[in-house]
Amino acid sequence: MTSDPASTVVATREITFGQAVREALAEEMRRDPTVFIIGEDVAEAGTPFKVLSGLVEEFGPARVIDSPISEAGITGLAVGAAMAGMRPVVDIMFGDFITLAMDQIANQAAKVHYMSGGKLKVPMVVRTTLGATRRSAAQHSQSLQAWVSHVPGLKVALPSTPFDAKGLWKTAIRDDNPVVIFEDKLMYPLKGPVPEGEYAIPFVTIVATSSMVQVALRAAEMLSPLGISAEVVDPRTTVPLDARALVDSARKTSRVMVMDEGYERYGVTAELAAVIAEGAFHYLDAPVKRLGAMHVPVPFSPVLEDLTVPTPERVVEVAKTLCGKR
Amino acid sequence: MTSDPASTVVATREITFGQAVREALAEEMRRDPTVFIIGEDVAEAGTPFKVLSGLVEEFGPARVIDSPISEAGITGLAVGAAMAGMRPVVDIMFGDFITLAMDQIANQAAKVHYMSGGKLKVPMVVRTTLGATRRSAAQHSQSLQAWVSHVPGLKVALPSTPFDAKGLWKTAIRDDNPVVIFEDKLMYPLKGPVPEGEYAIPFVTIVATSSMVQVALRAAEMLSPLGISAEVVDPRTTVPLDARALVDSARKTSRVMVMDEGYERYGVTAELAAVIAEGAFHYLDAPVKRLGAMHVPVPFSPVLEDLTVPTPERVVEVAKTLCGKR
Amino acid sequence: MNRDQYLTMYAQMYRIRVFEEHVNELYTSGKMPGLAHLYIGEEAVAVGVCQALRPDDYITSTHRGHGHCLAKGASADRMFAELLGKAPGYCSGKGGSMHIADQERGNLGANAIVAGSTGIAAGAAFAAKRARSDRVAVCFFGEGGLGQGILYEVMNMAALWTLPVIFVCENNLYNEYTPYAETTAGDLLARPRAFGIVAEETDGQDVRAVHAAAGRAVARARRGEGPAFLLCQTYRFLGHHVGDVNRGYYRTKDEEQRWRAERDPLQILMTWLIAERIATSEECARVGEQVRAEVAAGLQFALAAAYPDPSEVDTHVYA
Amino acid sequence: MNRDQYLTMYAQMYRIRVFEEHVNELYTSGKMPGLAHLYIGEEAVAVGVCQALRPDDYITSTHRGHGHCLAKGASADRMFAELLGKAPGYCSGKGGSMHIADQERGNLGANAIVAGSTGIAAGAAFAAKRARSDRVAVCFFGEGGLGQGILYEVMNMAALWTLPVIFVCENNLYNEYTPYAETTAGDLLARPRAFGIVAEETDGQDVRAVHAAAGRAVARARRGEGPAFLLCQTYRFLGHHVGDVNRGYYRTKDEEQRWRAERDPLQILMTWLIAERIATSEECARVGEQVRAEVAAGLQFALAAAYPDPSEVDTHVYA
Ligand SMILES: Cc1ncc(C[n+]2csc(CCOP(=O)(O)OP(=O)(O)O)c2C)c(N)n1
Ligand SMILES: Cc1ncc(C[n+]2csc(CCOP(=O)(O)OP(=O)(O)O)c2C)c(N)n1
Ligand SMILES: [Mg+2]
Ligand SMILES: [Mg+2]
Repeated sequence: MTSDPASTVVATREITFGQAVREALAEEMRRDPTVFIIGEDVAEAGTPFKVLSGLVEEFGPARVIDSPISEAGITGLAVGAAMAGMRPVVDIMFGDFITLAMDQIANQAAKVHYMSGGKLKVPMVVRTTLGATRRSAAQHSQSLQAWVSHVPGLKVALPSTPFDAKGLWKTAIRDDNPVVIFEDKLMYPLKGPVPEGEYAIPFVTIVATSSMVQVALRAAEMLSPLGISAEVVDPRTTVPLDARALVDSARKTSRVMVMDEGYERYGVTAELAAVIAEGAFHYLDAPVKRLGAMHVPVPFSPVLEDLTVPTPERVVEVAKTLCGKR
Repeated sequence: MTSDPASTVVATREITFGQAVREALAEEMRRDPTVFIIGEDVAEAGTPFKVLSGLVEEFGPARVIDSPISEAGITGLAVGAAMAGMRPVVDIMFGDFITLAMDQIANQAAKVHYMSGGKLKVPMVVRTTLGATRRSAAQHSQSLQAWVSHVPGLKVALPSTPFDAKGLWKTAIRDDNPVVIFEDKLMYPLKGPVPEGEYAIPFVTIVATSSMVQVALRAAEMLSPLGISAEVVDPRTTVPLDARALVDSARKTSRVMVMDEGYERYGVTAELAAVIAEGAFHYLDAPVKRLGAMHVPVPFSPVLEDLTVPTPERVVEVAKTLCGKR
Repeated sequence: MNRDQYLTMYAQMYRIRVFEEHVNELYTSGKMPGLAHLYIGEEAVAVGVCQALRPDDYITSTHRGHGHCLAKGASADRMFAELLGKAPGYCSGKGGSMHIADQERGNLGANAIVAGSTGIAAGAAFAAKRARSDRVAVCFFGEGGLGQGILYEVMNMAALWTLPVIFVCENNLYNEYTPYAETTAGDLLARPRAFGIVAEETDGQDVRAVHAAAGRAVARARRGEGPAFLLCQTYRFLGHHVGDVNRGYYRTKDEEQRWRAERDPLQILMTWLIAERIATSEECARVGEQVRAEVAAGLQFALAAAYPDPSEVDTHVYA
Repeated sequence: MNRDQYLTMYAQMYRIRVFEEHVNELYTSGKMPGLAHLYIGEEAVAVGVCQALRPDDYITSTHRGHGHCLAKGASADRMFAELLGKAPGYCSGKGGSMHIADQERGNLGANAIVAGSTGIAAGAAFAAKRARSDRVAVCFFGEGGLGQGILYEVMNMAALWTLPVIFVCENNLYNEYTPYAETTAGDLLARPRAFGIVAEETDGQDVRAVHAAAGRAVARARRGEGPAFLLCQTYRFLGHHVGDVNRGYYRTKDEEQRWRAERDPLQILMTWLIAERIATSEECARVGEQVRAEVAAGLQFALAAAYPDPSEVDTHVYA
């Protein structure tokens, strides 16, 4: 579940994150007739975020299927179709709604291969969203990647750039396992490849996922004039996890901060921090700092909502503290 | 959400874990007519584990209600009844089945108080199980406490002794928030109070939850003749978390190991390890070791299943490594 | 029904209409955060049902919940405040459009999960029954909610335990951008009936018809005869939410025009009131003006109100 | 139906009966890990339905799944091996009683989540339809599954998209230890019919009746006419699972005795075969003996088989 630049892309074009997702799906659907998409308002509407616009025109309503509002049912149907040889993509409109499909995701899709002693396979992708600050309040703003990352048998991808989105999507569809892909709702218009900061000896590692990578990169820019060089590491998939990359950077910089938009407690940052603390124990100058969403249901009021998620300013503060610069 | 020995109990009787749960429920139902129990086979059958036997005889079928097999529905019904002034206890037969009720638990019960600006309350308890090694395979053996611990608005209790079970249950029913209580299926016949090891300067802290406390205590006994004194710390609730107790012990012993039967990755142990690593950073002699369930769906075959959960022997090995005794 | 009651219904429908027009305007002019799902066109359902309820009866509502909230007696000022994320809002700005609750009037809250409150409504009915009161609970939901399994789990229990809950299905023909016929098989009324729940279809544009049907269902429930299901045929005049402006790909302008011209619930009631000489068109206009002024004042209040203090962000997570 | 087919049905039912008797014995004598839910008494349902299927048709099954698995063609030896957690088991010992799958014969697996496989069966039917094959999928589930919302979500889609899936509801009168009438409101057949699914009730103790009804449903589905629902009235002769021995608190000995004496599916078929002079009682007995020997040999094979190597514990987590 990695997207290796060298092997997959010639690319200089700039496209948006949303276009990258659509392109990946379109290419895979052209290549493989067993790929289909099922979800609410995925066809003519192309999803509320318009990410899938145009697909039903090319592939028809038999392969881009508007479903009833039945998250559990469509996920179950996809599991069965996958077991019978297809490669379904299930669109769960908001990440908050995976709550309704957790039995089918965690008890069925994730376990079929193991429980059957390797005989049956469930090659399917669950596509959903994460992220707050759209003023959508507590039931439309969650980042529940920790739940699925916790369940053996699932792979979990959190692309943070158009480049990775396309690569991870194509890899996920071809994967023989159930893969859950979270897309930050605010990233769809994001353009271009990840900017590469100029070379410098880094003093702090910022591990970040999904749209938090953008926040980390902005923070890194702000830290540079303060004499702090930050290395931003994006694991891209939480399962499997490239622990080596995280630990290597931690050993190099000795100061690490981990960001993910899920609730901070019992979340993804806990695992990443634990992995780093274990792998780089003798190299660390300070405890690994975690930065997740505040442990509250996402509030509606803008003045409150913005307090709940990590911002570049918060990251800069934390990085300064980590480096003993107050 | 703590059960303070001094204030609640005179006690020298020995009762089982199962009896403790039943007693707590019976006492609270006598005290408060708004408490009721709803779940599958909770009445005449008294649940498959017979934990609730006798309650329907005392309180009648209007307060101990056999429900259809509708985990989402009964949880939703309980949320509404709680909002309208009752104190429901929802029995979800196996922890694996909370997958079916996650929307009602995480999007409704957990968020109502906050979303209503504090106007509405959801005083309810969700009772369910955790734990493997009953040869029940992948869909009846999970320990999903990390999921609910991850969601703000929920409290989560994992009693490990009859003493705590009764205290935590009574506290939970009186709590004005939704509380999820996990009981290890293997602990029901467990008798008596937690044995207290003789005083010694501890060299290693073992933080453990639920039935893992028993495993930790057995390991501590085995470690003692090896010249390693272990202090077993049981947080009892993951939410709220008594971080101070964990950190204090870690600062004292400098070597810490954290156990929980949930899957190890992205699980409860990650959070506990991260909290300790941060709070006792300068005191630790070695990275915090985590011990959770192996990251596989729980296999059926006994020879395989027993490999997936922490055993006293595993704990002893890890403790020896932590203490540099190989 | 007497003249006052008819005029109250008219005023309530008018109040919803004007409130929603302001919301649309707030959004269009960039003054409202987030989104809102407007109830314009469906006013007769909420008002017809809620006029058959007592203040102490419960309702649960949906993402398209402003109408239910106002119909159950909430006032426009604190609703606007909530929609703007302001401190005096019904939920102190923490809930917003999709989570407005008004405990004092029995509104247990809008819900942003489709069919997410079906269990909650049944639970409130359960509590009412256990308390030996004769309160009832109404569960409003869109026809899209027929896709959610929990509805069937709950209907089964409501029937088994004769709970005083009334399921009000607002069939406005669309699940977001998809015609309901593409997502809904068989005969809608047969679904509740399969569980032994009495079910009735009614014209959701005719507030008198809705009110009569709701009255029958509520009376049964109060008498302890159990749940009922009301299928209200209606139409949303505007988009799925305020931002859904170009709707050509899922429905025609012509269809919208027909509903607006021929099936406007306000027009239908007013025409009838005048024809029956219960009220004159001037009297109706006067009611309209009063409501309009009150709602406008409510909006001014909300615009001027303060945001919550930042320290509010982590209060009320736990009770 | 010719004589051979009848005798095959008899042999299949007998095979299930003997298999389950062995399982009970294994458990009672402490040789089997975990639990098992026995199918004794319900054999006619699985056999009647599966005899109407082709080897390449799909089934999904339940926690009470041994009968479905055998009826679809699995052999006793590898099934016993699975129940004992041995390496040659159908799932290499990783699934056990509640998760037996037999991919080669289209058995997509038993499922320990009540109604957990309704979506899976519909999905397999969806795949069959998309592949333009005429394969069908059968979803077995107990009447307790009627409590789960996903069933209704799936029936709606099956009807909407005319999927070749047949829902076979095994009504054995109990959800574990609770009589189904206490948990199930209204008219059972009205539930699928509300979605436009043809539904039929049949005597689940009469394998010929089940087979005929299943034949009709399968033929319709193969012709592309969509889903069907079969309500099979049946009874489990033993406990909910092997450990459920004292059943007095939820059903009477008398009731059990009546079903065993008057409604045993094996007896019913045998009596008919003899009365119609299709087979003699000696021929039936001979079939029984052969099956008995084969199953006993299967058990010996499984008892002697090796456990999986410990290194197997973390293989097959990912494909
Ligand atoms: C469980 C769930 N799935 C999907 C959504 C996204 N969504 C919001 S409104 C809506 C359509 C609802 O249609 P309907 O129930 O008919 O109500 P209407 O909007 O027409 O009033 C959808 C799919 C959601 N909020 N909850
Ligand atoms: C979702 C879920 N809830 C509860 C259970 C526990 N359970 C196992 S079998 C059973 C009763 C099933 O009754 P029914 O569907 O009629 O099947 P039967 O056992 O009678 O064959 C229950 C409640 C489960 N396995 N899955
Ligand atoms: Mg609608
Ligand atoms: Mg049954």
